[in-house]
Amino acid sequence: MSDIEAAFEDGPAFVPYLAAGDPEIDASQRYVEALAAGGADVIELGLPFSEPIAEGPTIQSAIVRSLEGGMTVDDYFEFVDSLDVDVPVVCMTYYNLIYQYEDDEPQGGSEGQKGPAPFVRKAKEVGIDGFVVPDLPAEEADPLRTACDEAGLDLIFIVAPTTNEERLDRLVSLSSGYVYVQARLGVTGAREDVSERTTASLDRLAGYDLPKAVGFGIKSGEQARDIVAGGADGIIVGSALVDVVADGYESDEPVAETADRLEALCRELKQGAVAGAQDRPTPERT
Amino acid sequence: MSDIEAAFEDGPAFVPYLAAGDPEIDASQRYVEALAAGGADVIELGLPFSEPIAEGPTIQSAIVRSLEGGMTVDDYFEFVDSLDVDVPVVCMTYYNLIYQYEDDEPQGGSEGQKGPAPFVRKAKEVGIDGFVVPDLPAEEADPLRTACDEAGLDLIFIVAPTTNEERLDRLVSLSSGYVYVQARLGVTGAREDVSERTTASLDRLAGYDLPKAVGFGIKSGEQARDIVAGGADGIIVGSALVDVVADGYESDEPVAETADRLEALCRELKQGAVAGAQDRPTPERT
Amino acid sequence: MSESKPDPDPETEADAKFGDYGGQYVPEALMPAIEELQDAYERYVLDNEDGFMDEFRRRLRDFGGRPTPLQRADTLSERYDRDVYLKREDLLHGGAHKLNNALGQCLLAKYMGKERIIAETGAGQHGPATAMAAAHLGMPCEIYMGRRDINRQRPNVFRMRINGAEVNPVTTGRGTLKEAISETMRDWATTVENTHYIIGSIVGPAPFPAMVRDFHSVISEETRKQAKEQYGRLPDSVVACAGGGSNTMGIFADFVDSGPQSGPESASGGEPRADVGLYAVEAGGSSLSVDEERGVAPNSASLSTGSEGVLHGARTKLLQDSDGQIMESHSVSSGLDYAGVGPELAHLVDEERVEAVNVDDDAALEAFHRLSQAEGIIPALETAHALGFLEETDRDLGEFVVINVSGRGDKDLEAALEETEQRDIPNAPEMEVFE
Amino acid sequence: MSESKPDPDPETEADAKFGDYGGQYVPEALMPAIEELQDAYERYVLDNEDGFMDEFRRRLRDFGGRPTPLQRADTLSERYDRDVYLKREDLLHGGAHKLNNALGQCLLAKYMGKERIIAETGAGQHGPATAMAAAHLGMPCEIYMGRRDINRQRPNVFRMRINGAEVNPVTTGRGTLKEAISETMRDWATTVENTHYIIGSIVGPAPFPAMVRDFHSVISEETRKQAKEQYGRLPDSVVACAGGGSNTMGIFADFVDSGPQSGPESASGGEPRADVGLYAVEAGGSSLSVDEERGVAPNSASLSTGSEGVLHGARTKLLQDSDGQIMESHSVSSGLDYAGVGPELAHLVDEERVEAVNVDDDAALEAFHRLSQAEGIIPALETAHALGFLEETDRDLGEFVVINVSGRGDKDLEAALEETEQRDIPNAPEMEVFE
Ligand SMILES: Cc1ncc(COP(=O)(O)O)c(C=O)c1O
Ligand SMILES: Cc1ncc(COP(=O)(O)O)c(C=O)c1O
Repeated sequence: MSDIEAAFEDGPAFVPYLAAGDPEIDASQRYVEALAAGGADVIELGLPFSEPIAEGPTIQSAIVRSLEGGMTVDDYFEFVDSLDVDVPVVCMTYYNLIYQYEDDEPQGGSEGQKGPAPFVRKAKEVGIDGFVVPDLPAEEADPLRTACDEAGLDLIFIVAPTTNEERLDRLVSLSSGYVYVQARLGVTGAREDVSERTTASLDRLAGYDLPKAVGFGIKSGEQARDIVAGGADGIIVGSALVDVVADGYESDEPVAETADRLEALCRELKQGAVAGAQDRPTPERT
Repeated sequence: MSDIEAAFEDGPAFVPYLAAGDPEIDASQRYVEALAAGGADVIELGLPFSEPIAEGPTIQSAIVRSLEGGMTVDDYFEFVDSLDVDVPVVCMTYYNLIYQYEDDEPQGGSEGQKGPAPFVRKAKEVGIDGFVVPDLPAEEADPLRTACDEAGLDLIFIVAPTTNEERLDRLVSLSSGYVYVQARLGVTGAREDVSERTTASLDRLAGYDLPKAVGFGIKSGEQARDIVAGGADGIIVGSALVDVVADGYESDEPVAETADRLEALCRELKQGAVAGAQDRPTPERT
Repeated sequence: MSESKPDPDPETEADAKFGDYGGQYVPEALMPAIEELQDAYERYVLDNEDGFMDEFRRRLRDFGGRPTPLQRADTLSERYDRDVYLKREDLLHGGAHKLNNALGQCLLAKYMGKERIIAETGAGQHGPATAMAAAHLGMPCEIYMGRRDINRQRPNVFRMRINGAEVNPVTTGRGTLKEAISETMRDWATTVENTHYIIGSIVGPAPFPAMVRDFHSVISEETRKQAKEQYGRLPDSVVACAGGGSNTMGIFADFVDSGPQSGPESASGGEPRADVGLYAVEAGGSSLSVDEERGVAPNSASLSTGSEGVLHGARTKLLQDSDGQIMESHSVSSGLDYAGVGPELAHLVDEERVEAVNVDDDAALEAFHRLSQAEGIIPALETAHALGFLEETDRDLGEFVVINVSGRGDKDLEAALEETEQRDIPNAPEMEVFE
Repeated sequence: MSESKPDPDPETEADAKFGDYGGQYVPEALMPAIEELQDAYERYVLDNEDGFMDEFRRRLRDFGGRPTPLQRADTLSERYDRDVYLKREDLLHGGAHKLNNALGQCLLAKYMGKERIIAETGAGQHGPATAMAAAHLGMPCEIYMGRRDINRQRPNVFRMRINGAEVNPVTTGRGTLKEAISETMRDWATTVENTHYIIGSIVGPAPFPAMVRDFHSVISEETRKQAKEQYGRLPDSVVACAGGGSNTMGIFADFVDSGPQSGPESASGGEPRADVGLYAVEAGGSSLSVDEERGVAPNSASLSTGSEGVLHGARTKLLQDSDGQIMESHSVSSGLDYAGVGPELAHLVDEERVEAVNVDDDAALEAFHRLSQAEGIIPALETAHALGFLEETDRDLGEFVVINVSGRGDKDLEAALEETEQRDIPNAPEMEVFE
């Protein structure tokens, strides 16, 4: 069992997301550490890509801030390397950055100088545990899956409300660490309501062993509670947290205060998740 | 022999043109009388039409001034009626005004209520002696020619440099009073030079009996002299005189002064014509 | 009035007059050129000398994009509960039927050995079409355009200049079409020996009206053939807007003598009319009444409200005051904004072979938006009048109606939206998208 | 790198990959829609189920105005001392080849039971073409367009709104095409169940590149036929501009496998090439070099200067920095201003079946004016690149060259003149006519 999967063992996992380098490296490091302090069980850390087609406006803006601050792939790896957190880190990015990656110091044979293999090796080196790549469907995932297997890292796939049974089977079997259950159609972004489709998706996934983390649109402890009560093994929260960073940035709030607010929101979300687990009619894992 | 043709009997005729009502009725009357005082043998008096396709910018502007002053066809007839000049008056206008004319007081049978016949009758009544209608070629002239014949008035046709022998024959035979020899291609307007085509046209017309008056572009006594020396029986001057009116109008010159300048220019032109007749190698008429 | 002359010899003077209309009211200086043109028209156009018409037709096809489709308009057909077909002249190169004539005359000028082309343009499409045709045939070209129109119609001026034509601003008078025509005539009067003046509609002295009609009659030739192929018979009604009337006579030409229909019945089973109904839709402007005092007609409906007179070289129906002074016309569509109309149309209306109808500014704008939304075709504002007639009329147009889509509306976008904004056009889109 | 997979089953996955290019790099939420589209593409487009292709071709003819002419350009032919022919896609309804695809996809969406159309547009012609096609077929339509492009491209926005489409301003980023694509993908990710996203070029995830090519391949089908009819054989070279590459593959499609020419020799007696030469002309912009620091490429020459990567759903050639971040591209022609290119073109260039060349901003502007003046056709600035290649190249293009005139320049007048003014374009007309 990987460290990521293990993070789901002791009760529902809280999986927060931030874009690395938003709004700049130092503050961002402080914010990521606040996630851990706030109770994160796994951290999804965005490696910014210039065309984030699966993101809503909130995360897109975070990515723009980070890129405008000068974030590069090398910076990202350095950033992760220097993080002081002891929960597993998942790198969330788009495929082209993985595909283009070239190792400065080639290792081993002539293969693997460019693309998924050196990217995964480098990621492992700096302490990354797994990957979510929203524009990489099962159909195109073989090279990255292979590289992850070789390095012993997880590759997490997203299951959408539109995913049919056949694809679902394939996706879950390709996934390791957890399955990312997309709560609703659309892109990332905080919303008020919990979609019925979340429950439907969780039901469809009930027969599979891998932990199911639900994301897309969660912003409050109450939502977290409902979703976990509905059967999720974890919740993924991105835009609601990025909103806190954006707020702080726009109002020139001291970094420490923004970090405090982030930590507080994390606590609320985590508590919601924990409460949700207690609400469950028949808890299937504890 | 009509009064118009007779005006060419005693040496070269000077035929000035002004647009009636330019810039308004009273001044215009004064100006027309100045033409007579300056030595006009025949006066061409424009009845303004809204689409003067054969006029250059100078005369077009005169027409616009007159029309904007409110000139109507009835006003024109009144204007001519009240003129105090004792030379023949030629009405220069476009065919639509003739074609549309309706007599207020129908005379005679059911025909002739509208169009050339009543127009010519009315013109005769107010003392007009003939017509020049630049947009009425020989092909379309039958009705007006007939009406003129009935009323005993002249209809003057224009011979252009492009007119071929066959047309020339026909035009001269349809003309009465004089033949209007267009000195050059183009539209009315004062110019510096005398076209070679003037001489060519006069040569072509040498065999015909009717007086030949040359117009289009004459502005100075010297030009007048050259043209008459070249064989013309008269000169027609429009734009150069209209320029004087326009000048006076634009500089707010007192009407009397403008009239004086007009009269002076007329004298110069007339003298030029007379001098030209003396220069002739073999005068054919005296 | 009894001016009628015996009909001219049809062998030598093809269509110089249409009943009492038409003729040649131009300065003598131009008459030789007109005679020369008449001769060239007869030889090249009527008799296809030197294969002129073959070359013309080939260029219309390869350069112009002919034939244009005859398209069933599904949504309009449903709306009006009849089969409405659109003759797509908007797809011709340049975006309007105007090229048929511009190309024809430009080629004729070349056959005649002329070295230079001139033309007038208002706000409409004739200038750009002439500039294109002249560039295509390598002829130097100058276009007269009123100063005011130049400033209002930047894209059309751009197009002409980009095609290499000179654009001569006309500063006299109000600086619009009327003044531009006069100025072009002046140029022609000066340069007639080496220059051909391409008149933009079926107006002007003979042989222009007949010749321009003949260049445009390819529209009706195609429509006739397409109607038979696609519908099994001739249309019951043909509808076209009429400014000067070139697109109008272009699509009417081969239907004027249609006679009782024979041949197989239509696929859809409708009873064909005895005779193809021909509707010329004029611009009703804001009102059909006139302001005699100011010399202004707030419409361009010379067939419906005008009277006989002589303008720009021909006897025809005009908007004029009781003296015979030409009125200022008006229409939301600049291409219809003309105080006269082609003499042949005037004659056919008198003969009751063509019915003159009109559609006002508002109804035209509504029709502009209707076709755009219902069929995905943005029509010229001129064309919108023909389309408005379909909506407004209580005439029975029969089962099978053809509308001549004389041009596309790209040239009219700004004007249409501006005019739309000033009125209450129920189907107009909101334009709040701009900041 | 060893990512090659066995070729997908050609029966079920038509052209999902082109060599290593192509594929389907999209969020899982869209994959079912893409599978559904793949299925519809195979059934309706490839197998003509329910007569889909017949209806498509009929509508292209009646509504679109196909076939478009293949016209000999006399003046250019003389200039380049070879027979230069123009494939006149500028005459298609809307003024560019774009309608072929917009109409095809819109009709396909209708056959698939979709209720709503969305599309992105830059400054180019895809938005208006989609709005037209959607209005024609009665489908509600929303177009995403960057705020900056909206303010720069008023006429195109007018056209879309007048055709009844919603125009959704995209305010993120620089407010241009890139952001509009992302925003349209977001809409689609939310509404995928009832909505079809009409991609505007041969880019995006499979089956888009193959499907868009198939809708445009009518261009090359006609060209092939017309070349044989008019010239007696296939062309020696075919030249097209390439942004995404839809007009490019549209005219290349049926020539890719042309093989050695058979059949009678040409009328003009030229020796035909063994194989039809295919030239994809990219926008060279102001320079082929890139500014890695600022992430800006002052060109759009992804085939000539880009490298392999993944963008907007497909693996293809891109303008990217060494990390893989997409560069800002540039071209005087907005329709070529894109950092990627169709995967099939990338493959054909690697295979050396297509030659990738480029023409810079200045040469394109010069070519824009040249065609306008020499032939009376104002080309789109995109097309001007293809024409500029004729002037610039020292390749031997052979006796018989076809240029794809992908669109007309009416949309580009203001831009072309503005850009012309800022440079030293020797053949540009003076614009002193305005006051
Ligand atoms: C598209 C279009 N239709 C119609 C007209 C009116 O001209 P005509 O009545 O000669 O067809 C014009 C004139 O510019 C035009 O551009
Ligand atoms: C006229 C024209 N040509 C070419 C293009 C480039 O697109 P593609 O490369 O897909 O043909 C465009 C895009 O807007 C266009 O409008």
